Amino acid sequence: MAAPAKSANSATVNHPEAPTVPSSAQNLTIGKALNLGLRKAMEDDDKVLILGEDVGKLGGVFRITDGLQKDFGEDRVLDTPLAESGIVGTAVGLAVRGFRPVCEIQFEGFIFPGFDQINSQLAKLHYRTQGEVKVPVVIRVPYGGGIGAVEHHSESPESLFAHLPGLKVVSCANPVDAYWMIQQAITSDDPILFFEPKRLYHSGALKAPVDTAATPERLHASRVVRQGTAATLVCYGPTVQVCLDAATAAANEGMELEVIDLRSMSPLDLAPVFDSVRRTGRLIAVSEAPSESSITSEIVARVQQDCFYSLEAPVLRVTGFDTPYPPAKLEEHYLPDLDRVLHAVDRAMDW
Amino acid sequence: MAAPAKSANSATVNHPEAPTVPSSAQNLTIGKALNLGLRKAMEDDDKVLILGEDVGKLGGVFRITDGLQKDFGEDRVLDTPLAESGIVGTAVGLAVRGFRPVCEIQFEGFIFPGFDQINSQLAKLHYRTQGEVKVPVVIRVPYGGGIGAVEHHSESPESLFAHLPGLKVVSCANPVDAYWMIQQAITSDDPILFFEPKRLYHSGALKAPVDTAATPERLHASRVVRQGTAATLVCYGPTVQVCLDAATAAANEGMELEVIDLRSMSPLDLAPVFDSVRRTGRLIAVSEAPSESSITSEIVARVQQDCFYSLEAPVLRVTGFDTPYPPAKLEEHYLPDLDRVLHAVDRAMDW
Amino acid sequence: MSSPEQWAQPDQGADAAATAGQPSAEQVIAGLRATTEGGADLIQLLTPEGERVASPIFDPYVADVDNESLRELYRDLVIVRRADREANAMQRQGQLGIWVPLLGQEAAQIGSGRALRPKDMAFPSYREHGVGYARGVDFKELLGIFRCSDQGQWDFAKHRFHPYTIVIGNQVLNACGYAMGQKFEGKVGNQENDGDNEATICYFGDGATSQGDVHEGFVWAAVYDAPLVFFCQNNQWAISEPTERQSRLPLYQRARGYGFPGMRVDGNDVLGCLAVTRWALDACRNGNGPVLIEAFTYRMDAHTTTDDPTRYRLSDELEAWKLKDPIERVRVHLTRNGGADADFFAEVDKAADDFAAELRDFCFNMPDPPPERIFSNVYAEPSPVLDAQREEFLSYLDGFATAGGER
Amino acid sequence: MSSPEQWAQPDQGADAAATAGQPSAEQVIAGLRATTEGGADLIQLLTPEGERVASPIFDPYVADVDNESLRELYRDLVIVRRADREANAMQRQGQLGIWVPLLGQEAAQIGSGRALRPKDMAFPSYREHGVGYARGVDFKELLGIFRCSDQGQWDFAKHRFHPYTIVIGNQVLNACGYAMGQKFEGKVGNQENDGDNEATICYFGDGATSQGDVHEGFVWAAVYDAPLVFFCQNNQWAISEPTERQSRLPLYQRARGYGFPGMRVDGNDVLGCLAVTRWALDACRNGNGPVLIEAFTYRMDAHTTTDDPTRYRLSDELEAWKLKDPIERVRVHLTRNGGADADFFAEVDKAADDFAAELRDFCFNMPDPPPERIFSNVYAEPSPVLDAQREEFLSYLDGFATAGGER
Ligand SMILES: Cc1ncc(C[n+]2csc(CCOP(=O)(O)OP(=O)(O)O)c2C)c(N)n1
Ligand SMILES: Cc1ncc(C[n+]2csc(CCOP(=O)(O)OP(=O)(O)O)c2C)c(N)n1
Ligand SMILES: [Mg+2]
Ligand SMILES: [Mg+2]
Repeated sequence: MAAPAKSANSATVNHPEAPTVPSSAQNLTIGKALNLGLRKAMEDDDKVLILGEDVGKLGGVFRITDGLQKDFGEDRVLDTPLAESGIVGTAVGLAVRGFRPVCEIQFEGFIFPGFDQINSQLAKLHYRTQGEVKVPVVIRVPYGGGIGAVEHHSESPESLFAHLPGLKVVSCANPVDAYWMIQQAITSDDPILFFEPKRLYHSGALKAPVDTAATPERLHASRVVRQGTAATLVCYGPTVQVCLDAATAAANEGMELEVIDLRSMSPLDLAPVFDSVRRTGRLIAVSEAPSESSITSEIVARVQQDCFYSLEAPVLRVTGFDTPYPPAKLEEHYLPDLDRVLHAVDRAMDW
Repeated sequence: MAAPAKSANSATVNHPEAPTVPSSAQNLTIGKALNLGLRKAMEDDDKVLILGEDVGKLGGVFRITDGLQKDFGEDRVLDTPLAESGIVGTAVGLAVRGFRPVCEIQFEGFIFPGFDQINSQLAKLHYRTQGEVKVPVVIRVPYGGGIGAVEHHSESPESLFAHLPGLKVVSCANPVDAYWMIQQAITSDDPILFFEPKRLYHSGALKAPVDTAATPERLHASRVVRQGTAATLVCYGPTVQVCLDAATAAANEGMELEVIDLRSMSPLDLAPVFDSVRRTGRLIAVSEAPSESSITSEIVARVQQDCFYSLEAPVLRVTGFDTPYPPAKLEEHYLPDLDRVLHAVDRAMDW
Repeated sequence: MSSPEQWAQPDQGADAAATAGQPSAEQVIAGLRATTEGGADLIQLLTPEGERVASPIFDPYVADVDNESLRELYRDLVIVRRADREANAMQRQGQLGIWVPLLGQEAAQIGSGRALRPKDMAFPSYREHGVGYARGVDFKELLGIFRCSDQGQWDFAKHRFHPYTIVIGNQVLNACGYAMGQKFEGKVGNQENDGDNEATICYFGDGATSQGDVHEGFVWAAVYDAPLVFFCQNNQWAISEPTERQSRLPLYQRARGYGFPGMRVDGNDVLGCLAVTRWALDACRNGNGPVLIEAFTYRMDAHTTTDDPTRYRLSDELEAWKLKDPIERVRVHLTRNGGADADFFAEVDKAADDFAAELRDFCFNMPDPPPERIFSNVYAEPSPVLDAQREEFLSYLDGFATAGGER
Repeated sequence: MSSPEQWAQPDQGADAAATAGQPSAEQVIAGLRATTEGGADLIQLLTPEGERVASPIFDPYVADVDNESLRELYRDLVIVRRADREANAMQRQGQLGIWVPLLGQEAAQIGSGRALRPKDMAFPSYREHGVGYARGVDFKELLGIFRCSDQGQWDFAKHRFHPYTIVIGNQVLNACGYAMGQKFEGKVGNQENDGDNEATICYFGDGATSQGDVHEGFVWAAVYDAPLVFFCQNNQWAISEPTERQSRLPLYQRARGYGFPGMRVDGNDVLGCLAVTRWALDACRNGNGPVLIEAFTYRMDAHTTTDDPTRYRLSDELEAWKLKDPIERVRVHLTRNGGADADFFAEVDKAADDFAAELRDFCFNMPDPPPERIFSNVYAEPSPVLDAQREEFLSYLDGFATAGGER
């Protein structure tokens, strides 16, 4: 099933059956769903604060916090000094005081000045104090590539945080999850790194009805987003759509791929993946991040152990290369796409 | 072969046959070998500088730089302000100017304020400039536990750096490697994170003759440190000794374990591991670091792919738990020891 | 004598370079690096000889300190020192993994700690055992950290005394966030009801001033008018590095560049520290924060029990500072003014001995934590992955027990 | 008028709070937050109206600037602006992924850039196209970054112009290390041979002053007497945030706390920027570094081409700043003094148009980098793991080619 010619593009988006839309549902992009989710969280609990660079009048460079400062005031939506350690470090202190700070990091490449506070305080304070001190801080991080940007604006550093005990790491891949997961992250008493697939923020193709009266999925649960039998694709954030596209293409050639959206990268909810692999015997893990010592490595390590006798081929990975993110003119090569995913499926099938 | 009672201790150190010691050889601890290696590097190239907290008169809190400021002066051994971003950031600038800075981070837990400079400049400047700018910086990091210390003094964060493209990551586990690897790291044109197993610094049991006239092993090569047939243990830094001890204990019960010291954690030199696994069919990866999204995950991911048909059991891991490093009174449980390694071997044998 | 007004137009650290358009390299080095002399700006209410110095500005802040209060301060100082020495000794005896002595810094810690009201919050570094004591934390509760059996176990909310922070500078931003929270909650600047006002104090060392986090704390606190007192104990050394490795100027002058008050107080003068800290906390509670206080003091012992100061400093220096001992001057003052007699001093010594004995007894009997503690409270909400790890490890351990192994 | 001497005893940003022991909250806010007015301390040699103001201190530093030199500075300003506008337009036309305009900051960049000697080193942020031009970098070489086809491709060592740095503040520490290196190599303070001396200049914005790295750069440079000029272009905005989100005080006063000179110059005055930067570089080469210069200027365009300033600032502000345009005042001055005639101005405009046309032509024909470039120069020495990845990917790509796919 090797695709000798690259597919023209990813327009063949696979949408799950549109549910009957109840009156409480709105048709939203991921960006707008996040905005509404944040608004809802702020309405529900006046201890919820937003901190970040340009989150006020500007509404953030991606407009995810649009209108919030206007409605909730400057004491709840803070345009902070330009210092990420300051953003995380003061958020920790605010949390100790009883607030629920939601930090925005402008682009994932700028989270690193805050890494020390994340590692040394945010992740460990609860453990250090044996649960006496809670730090319910959410750090929102727009991440991933494909937006034609300059350096530091397209990376996928989530694996670093998955390696740090004490943190939880999640990512949403559609508007419904965006709306609910951000609220669940805010109400969670754990510090959560919330990775947002930035190139999908304003994707009209992904617009979906969000039923604000529905009961959401658990935050740290993975989900089968397409059922299949031949092989399993596991992915999260921006690569979910890539995998769904690949599955559609494969289906056109008569091969049904199962696609699992991890949603939570730490802790991993791999039970559905194990189930799936026991049926399909083949797994491909797909992520934009470099593969070395990463979340995809971890998935492989756990699947080969739990599904040792089920695997008919080694678990393969389709990821960003182990290089810095290249100049964006080259990102189409760097980023996993439908063709590379299908190529890996072929390799797994032929093993 | 399950060990029902915990072995008394690790005193049964397995030493490779002592070679005939040439006249240029001195019997050294790891700490002293590093000190001599640094001295040699500074003598060989007057562009080599040492930067760090307390590295001057005090000789570093572990005395690894003992005597160097006295002999090379304050312009070559710098007691810096207390700021790790400053240490790494100025080292990058010094390297641009043509120096070869060797930074000392006092304890691995304090590398995080320097994480941004490591990620954003140190790791990427060479790539960014397509090789025009070289940044031959070495960052020495005492790491690992078992020294009965307070928080932030016993961690193993090396996986974070293995995940960052552009950096190389190595660790020495004996005096001979200590002496040579530090010099090789300094002469390398790449930025290198040099992890030093701090609890072994002054271990008399590990003292070994260092032949300063010998030809050293390549820096980024792993090495079989004990041959065996039943299963393979792969390890680095402080766990090498643990694995050698385990192999000795197993040998006493008639089971020969192969032990491979990775030496380089990025890039990984897995060819000897693949070879070994093809013979033994079983692999245990041992590290003090938490397992999630780590170097051991990566080892598993690559071995299960390259040795898919050779593995008779899944690759297992014996690592620190996915928790923050606990209070040191509990570290004997947290750290991989001989018993946990042998337990994993048993599981692999029984799979 | 300095005054709070001065922060607005502070003097130069040294006059040498002050008028030089282009100071020579020697001038720069000699003139600007007056980091280690107390200097003319040092605020002092009680001299090393035990003389009370009048201060129109700060006297009102210690007007309530009569002989009885002074005796209590003296008692605090002695007990804290005694406890510190006992802990140091217990480390030598293998009962503690490490100890971080406060010897010499008692006045800075008791003076500032006693300036706090119950509602105020304190963020320590790792050496503030005296502040913890002043906050009502049982000294015993501090030992677990150094015995490596826990990482701080007092009731943080009740005592308003945050966990110790070991990574240099981190706590400054955490404290700043907390203080911002006090302000957001309207606990600042209530003119009618001062009892409703709150402030935060944050402790750090001279070495810490170089860290980016401390700077960011200064920036944030200034921008948000946070009710935060930055309390820098300049004990002259960051392990083996003297203050001139961190700064050209006296550290209290750092505040100049941010636009808030910076003051240097004799850190060995408990009365001065009390007064200046009260002044600063008041400013914060009134909405005029932040304030930087540099308490000029000296680390009379090693950095920690694993440190060897003979490698980097001469014993002369210590001898000179012994003459400025923070306890001796209070004793002399009390004696000279008839504020206390020999019985009192004997009683305090006895109380300190009892305190130490109790500490010792406690320490020798501290239990080790159970293995499952490794897995506790990593998260506030469950992580099935970690739960599985715990179960697996505990049943592995059980294997030894069942098999009658040595555990 | 300010003078270099003043750094030693700088004025307060505002007098309101200067004498208040306990300023009220209003005073704090109103009085200390004079961050956005040029103020009395602004150094200016050429007014917005084109008047030359005498300065006993700085005049000697521009004594060589006759009408001819002034015409060259004018030419630089016009060409750089024209190139900036052209690049901005090309972004709109899809030729560049993004553009970071320097509009309004030409004088700060040309004035400081032309103050450098060939041996001096410059560390830019990401907006210093004018400085790059002054360092002899071909403007075309800057485009690849914004076209996203490379990450900076000029000859860094030859031009002594470091790669752009996007992570705010990082370059300040890198520059500091470089300057320390100059000092360690003996390139500072050579009294007999000034030609052997070197200095480094580092550019950053008003927003950057909040970052820990910038503080650490200040600390290190002060402690090591590094020959480093910190050149802060205060263009009033960090994207949507005004300077008062970063500081209570004017930014040049930050230097006070570290013990080195801080000066505010009119960043729209090319002569002032030239003079002050020369003064500062001289101080550094003589061994009296570091120095902080705040160039008070204005970002006349959006932060980048993806920004929408109408969301956060009023057009009035821009109109007011247009009256202080950095180019217009030079034109008026030259005209009024007979330093240039209409032909000259026409010729410069023509040259600028040609420059822009050439740029345009170049940009439209820039090739895309080849896929293997992804894997190039990750390391200086080989990584077999990465080599294998490259081989695998390239043969995968070859598969498409062989199969006659669309690539
Ligand atoms: C970020 C960081 N770097 C290094 C250390 C190691 N360290 C512990 S204490 C210390 C010196 C601190 O000096 P200072 O701030 O003056 O405080 P003091 O110990 O004198 O009270 C150092 C370097 C650390 N704890 N954190
Ligand atoms: C560490 C970091 N955080 C955030 C950003 C995103 N960002 C890019 S420019 C900018 C504002 C910079 O303002 P300023 O320092 O005043 O420089 P200017 O752009 O005005 O020249 C921000 C927040 C970044 N590049 N780096
Ligand atoms: Mg100190
Ligand atoms: Mg700006």
